[in-house]
Amino acid sequence: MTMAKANQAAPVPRASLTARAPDFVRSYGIFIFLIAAIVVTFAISPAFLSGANVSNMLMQLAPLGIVVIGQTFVVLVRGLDLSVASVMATAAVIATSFGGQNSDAALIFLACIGMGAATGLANGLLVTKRNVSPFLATLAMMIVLQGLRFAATQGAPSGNIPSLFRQLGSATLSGMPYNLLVMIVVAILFGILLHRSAFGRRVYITGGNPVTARLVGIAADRVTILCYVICGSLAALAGLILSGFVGVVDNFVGRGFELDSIVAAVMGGVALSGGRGSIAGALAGATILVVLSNAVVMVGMPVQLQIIVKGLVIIIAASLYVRPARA
Amino acid sequence: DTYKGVPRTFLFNPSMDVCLKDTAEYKKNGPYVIGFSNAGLGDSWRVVMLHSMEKAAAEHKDQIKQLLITDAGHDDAKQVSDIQDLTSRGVDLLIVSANTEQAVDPAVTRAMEQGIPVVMVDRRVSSDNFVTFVTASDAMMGRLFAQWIVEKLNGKGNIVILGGQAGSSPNEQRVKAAMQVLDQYPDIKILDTVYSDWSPVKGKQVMQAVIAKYGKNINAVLSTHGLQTPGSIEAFLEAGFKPGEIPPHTTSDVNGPMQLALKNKVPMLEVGYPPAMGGTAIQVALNVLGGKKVPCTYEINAQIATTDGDETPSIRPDLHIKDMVMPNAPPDMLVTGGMGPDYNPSTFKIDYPQ
Amino acid sequence: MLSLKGIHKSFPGVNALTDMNLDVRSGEIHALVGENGAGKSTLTRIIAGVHQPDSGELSFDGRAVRWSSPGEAKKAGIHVIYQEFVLFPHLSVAENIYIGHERRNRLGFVDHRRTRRDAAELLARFGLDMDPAALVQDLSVADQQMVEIAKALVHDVKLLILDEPTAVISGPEVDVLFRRLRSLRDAGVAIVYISHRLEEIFALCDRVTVLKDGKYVATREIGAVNRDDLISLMVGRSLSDLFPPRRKRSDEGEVVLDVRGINVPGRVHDASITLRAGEITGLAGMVGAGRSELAFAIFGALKTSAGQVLLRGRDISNVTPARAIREGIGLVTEDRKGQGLAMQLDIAANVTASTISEVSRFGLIDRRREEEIARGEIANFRIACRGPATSVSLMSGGNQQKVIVARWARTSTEVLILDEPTRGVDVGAKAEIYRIIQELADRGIAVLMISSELPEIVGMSDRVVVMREGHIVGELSSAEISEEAVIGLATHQSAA
Amino acid sequence: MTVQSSSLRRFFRGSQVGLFVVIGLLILLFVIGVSVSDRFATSRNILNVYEQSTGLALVSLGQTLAILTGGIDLSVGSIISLSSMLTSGLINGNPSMVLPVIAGVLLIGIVIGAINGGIITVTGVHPLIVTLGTGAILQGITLLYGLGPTGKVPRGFDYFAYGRLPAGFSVGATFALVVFLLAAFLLRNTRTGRHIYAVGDDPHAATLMGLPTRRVIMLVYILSGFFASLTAIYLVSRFGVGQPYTGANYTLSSITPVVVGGTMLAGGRGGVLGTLLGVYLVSLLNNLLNFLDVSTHFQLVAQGLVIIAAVSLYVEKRRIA
Ligand SMILES: Nc1ncnc2c1ncn2[C@@H]1O[C@H](COP(=O)(O)OP(=O)(O)OP(=O)(O)O)[C@@H](O)[C@H]1O
Ligand SMILES: Nc1ncnc2c1ncn2[C@@H]1O[C@H](COP(=O)(O)OP(=O)(O)OP(=O)(O)O)[C@@H](O)[C@H]1O
Ligand SMILES: [Mg+2]
Ligand SMILES: [Mg+2]
Repeated sequence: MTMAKANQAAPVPRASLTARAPDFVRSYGIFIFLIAAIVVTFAISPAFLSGANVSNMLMQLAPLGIVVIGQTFVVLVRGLDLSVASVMATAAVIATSFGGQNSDAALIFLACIGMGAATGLANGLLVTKRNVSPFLATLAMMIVLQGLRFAATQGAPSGNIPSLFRQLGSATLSGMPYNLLVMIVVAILFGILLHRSAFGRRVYITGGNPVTARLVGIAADRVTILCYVICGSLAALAGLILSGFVGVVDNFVGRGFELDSIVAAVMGGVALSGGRGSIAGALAGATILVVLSNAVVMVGMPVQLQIIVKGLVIIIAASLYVRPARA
Repeated sequence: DTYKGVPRTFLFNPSMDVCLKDTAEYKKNGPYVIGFSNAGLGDSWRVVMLHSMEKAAAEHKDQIKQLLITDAGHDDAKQVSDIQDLTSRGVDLLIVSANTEQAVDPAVTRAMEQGIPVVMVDRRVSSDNFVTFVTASDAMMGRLFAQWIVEKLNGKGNIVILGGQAGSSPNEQRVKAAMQVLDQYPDIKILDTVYSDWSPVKGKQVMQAVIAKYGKNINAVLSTHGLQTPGSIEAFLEAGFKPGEIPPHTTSDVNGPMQLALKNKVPMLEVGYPPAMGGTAIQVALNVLGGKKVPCTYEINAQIATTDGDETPSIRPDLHIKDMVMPNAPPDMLVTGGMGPDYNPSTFKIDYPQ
Repeated sequence: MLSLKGIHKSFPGVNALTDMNLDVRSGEIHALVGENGAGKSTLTRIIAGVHQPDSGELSFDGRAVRWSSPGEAKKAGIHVIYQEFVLFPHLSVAENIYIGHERRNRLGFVDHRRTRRDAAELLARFGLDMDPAALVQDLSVADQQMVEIAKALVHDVKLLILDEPTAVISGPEVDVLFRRLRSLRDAGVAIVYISHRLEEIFALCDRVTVLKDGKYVATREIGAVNRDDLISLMVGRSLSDLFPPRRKRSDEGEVVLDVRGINVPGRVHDASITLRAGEITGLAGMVGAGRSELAFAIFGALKTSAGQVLLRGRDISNVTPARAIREGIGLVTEDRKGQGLAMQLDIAANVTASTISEVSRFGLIDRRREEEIARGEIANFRIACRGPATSVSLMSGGNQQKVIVARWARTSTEVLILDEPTRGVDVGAKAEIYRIIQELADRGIAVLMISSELPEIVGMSDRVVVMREGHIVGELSSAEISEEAVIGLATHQSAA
Repeated sequence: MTVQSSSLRRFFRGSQVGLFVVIGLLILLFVIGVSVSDRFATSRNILNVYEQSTGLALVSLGQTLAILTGGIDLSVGSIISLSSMLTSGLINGNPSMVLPVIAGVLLIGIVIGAINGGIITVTGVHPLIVTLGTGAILQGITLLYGLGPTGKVPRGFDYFAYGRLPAGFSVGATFALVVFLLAAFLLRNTRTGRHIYAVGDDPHAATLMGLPTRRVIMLVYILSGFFASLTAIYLVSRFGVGQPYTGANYTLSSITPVVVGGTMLAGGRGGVLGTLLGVYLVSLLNNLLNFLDVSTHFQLVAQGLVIIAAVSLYVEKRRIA
């Protein structure tokens, strides 16, 4: 054919090293940052990397990590979920409202996941069918859920947590927390779901461009709703695990997780504009937050500086990921 | 034997002047409409306090036509508005549990200026523009906590302060009073002050880090309330401390830490901050509306208890933790509520005049 | 007026421009041509201060300049009509026209009434019947493009650059535009005109500069070149036949799709059309005639309020796009970025987007299979890229278009609808897309090709259906097809 | 052509319709209030509601501007806390310090806003994350300044919050009302005002059009910081002292009236008058709930549902599929 040369239309020059540098930073910056933070803290306080402390951090990572995985799905479809903390607290309250026997564990588990999924469903429906902005829809759900929780317990949740969940939330297998094992399993399963499965592909296309998604035959609304359901369910799981971390419930188990999980995802390169990011990155973001909150105590920083450092880290880590938009 | 502790007046009596207030100007014929502006709910202490108030109101239905309750959700701005709204609704007397001492002060002062008597409960406002204050003392709690630790450690050792929320008034007042005591002992070293935001979860997380850092160098933990104490004890257990090795802890009101203390032989001091003061406030309110003389401050006796053998020269309570604890009740239960044995906050329902 | 010397510009992974030169005089219309990805838009953005060149000199109005922002270039008198719209959908037409040059009253406040009045005057000069207070988002794309053009005329420009301004407008609007441009030229404005429609270049421009692979090739007086010269300068070889050879069709294919009297409220009225296997049906009409809506309605992306769509006799009215795809219908939309691509994903994912379950096993994507497919399509469509894992956001428009056509060519077994399939595509790529369309038809697929380019309609269609103002107003058989006949039907003014 | 019908349609499609939604809800709440208590519709109660709206009004005004550009300012809570501490801490009961400190605190709000805007424009990080980060930093700085209520203000400082004009109109709320009207006028009738909408509608297009996009973004965060500091001064006037967490609740609550009032979080659409009505709606709802004797728990549910109900009315029809 005479047009054989046409595929030379756009030359493919080799990228220069300098051109690659920002890409490299963008892809691995968060990990470099994490390693740097660990090294510096270790230098100041060697106890930081003691087996016990590492085990502590891993145990603290698990619930946040699980929430972050769910949050990643939602952010990928251009959403965000502020109701996760409220879901977590509600899960913890549910966990104590049975008899506290291990035989209730399955029932509790189902009730919690069901509650989380239902909340996610409500969020998803509001966002897709009523076109309410995710920020507001999930904020309102957070308030509503808190109200319902208070109404059910009169504000004073009480009861015992089955020892199974206590184990799951706070015991270790020679230094390896059980809850981290749960997180790893969740990360692998949902990592495969997101990065390898057909559903995951639909998530990325929907997040990248919902109109395109619909026009290539993807039920974009259903995908979006499912992402909220995943997020709600994982938040409930995390709440259950966190309720086992200390055997006492309070109304605000998981307080702060809503913003922390979003921040972790963004620090890990999940774009708030949707369609971009990975679970590994998001977990790295979560690890930074956990390491950070432990490190500031290890180096003996006063509480004021702790808060300040957290703010700085958020901004710096997030700025590693910004891509100049193609003009 | 002779008393060897610090002067009891210093420890136990925060306000030394005894003062009585004449309330004749507020005398009114019933039945009354009483308004309660609550700072907020959120932990079980505050729930029990509210319930004890509802219970008292139910017991005085003959005199109380209506008890109107608002909840500020721990938001000063909302509480100021709530007080205005209650005033608009024409209450005869206001009971206020101030979210913060100073922010709610102008609103309370204004209500008083409009001739509505205000009874403070649990948390007062900074000025004296109210009729009376029903309370147990934050300052006393802080001092007792600190003095007990000092004496447990024989004036020498390293302590960690496990606070509630940085900057919140109950926390800061307890810590401030504790520091007044601790400052007098140069050999007492404060390793770290950490904050739990009143949450056992966060309490455990920060204590894990603190323990990883200082390990056995920690000689005592001054926890400013019982809500976060279990997190700390759990953190010690997980760090491999055996029963008997865990340093002394302070706590209040909550069942869980006492259960843990008995089980793991943790020396413990409990200074109660009884939620029953809610009911007392109703009684006081009726006295005010009846024109009776009332004390300027209505101090509820705090129950003070220690684990067996952990009394110190200054702190020799009559009560023991083993007698206070409710072994089979949930850990988050408040043992100082005075609501009777069948009380369960989640299912509590009473027909008070609404 | 404008002179560029030795301009270099590279993006991560791409050298968009190397050693580029350009001289534009005031009072001339200077054409800029080149294949997709040749660097025309990049050049435009450098002139306008959106990008800074890596090296090279830019001088404007006799002074060497270096813009640090588009605002600076604008102040100096450069106005650009970009390839993509630069409009604010939720502001009114009048506000869009004057944004940045607000009409103000004596107190310095924005004078809304004057803004509207002046805008109305300006629109009238274009012969546009548009409410200046209407929101831009409510306009058709053609009207939006006209607003873009009107914007260029509200202030004194010394240099006006138009990057494919006619991609979304047709006949009469193009005439208006050309008349305006000529009078601006006569008033001494320098104009750079970019288009893939060569006939426009010859009709309008004075000189032409050719780019290839980011490099300067040549500048010629327009009178000194002909169409074939230009093409061989652009693509490095001659291209004699743009359209594939027409095959003789022995018999009429069977009816695959039968659209009966469908209605899309406000846009399409009682439209009936039949598509036959192996036939390319051209759907012509002025921009805004409602052709895209008809396509969306057939595809299930817009609800119809009346009528039926029959696929081989089965009723598929008001199905979802997903179902339409399963039925073997494909739709190449006119808006690549907004409706066609998932920009942040790679070629492989975009090619297989409508057949995700086909490339997955047990719910998991078979990445190897997917890349294999993508590689096949890259070769088949001659998509210029680094491989199946190239992000489509980094590709030129023409190549992006090929990715979309490749996707739908794979899935359409019955009907393929192409809405402006060669919009913004260079001649070389156009020829390939035409070849592919013809191949698909030869495979027995019923093709509906919507186009505003008459040569394309005439050159490709076996049959032409014409729409006007939401109605189907006529049909031309193979023998009747001619540009005049199509125009006649498309613009026929009703008696009222 | 029926210009009239098309402008009517525009009217209903545009930001204006938000105002009607909120007005409708306001009327609804009012009717409920009147039917449950004869003390509800008294001028005293209504004037109280008006007064109670002041703080939220001031902070939401700045928030509206940030949201109009497609951003958000989650640092307002911390700015308020810091500013309130500085106000009462620096005045510390000294009347002669009042004016200089007010000026200084407002300047600090401006500087913080400029820092927010600067980080956003320079790094390109999403405003939500940037302001969350600066919010944390400012909270830390506030706690460095003081862990508890700090300083005091002289008598008379409370005039801003509690003072009443003739006919009983609150000084602060009336001030806020005037500021809102002024802001609405400026937003509509100045170039910068129009540019705020343009930047929010499409920031990329705004840059290409040569609009001073960065300056506009700087400006809205500066104004947001300024109004947060002004809110702090109001709160010090209302509470008599600055406290380290005084602003915490405003971070999220400042967003509700904006969105309820019809401003889209995506930017480019809406306006401050909607926000003002949104603020009145929130205040009236709180007041009504206090009159209704709903259990406090269900008050939360009711608030959530009202938010959902209000914003669900702004559904935009999707054109394709
Ligand atoms: N911001 C950017 N980042 C990365 N690559 C870019 C960017 N802008 C342009 N390119 C690349 O530079 C090359 C030239 O692109 P440009 O848009 O200038 O081509 P063009 O001649 O305008 O093509 P078309 O005719 O399709 O519009 C292409 O390979 C394109 O992918
Ligand atoms: N009122 C509107 N609001 C939003 N989008 C619109 C509106 N009208 C048309 N469009 C979209 O603009 C594009 C072009 O539509 P247009 O009105 O020009 O009709 P067309 O005849 O289908 O156009 P073309 O000739 O480009 O195929 C289509 O994608 C259409 O869906
Ligand atoms: Mg181009
Ligand atoms: Mg169209």
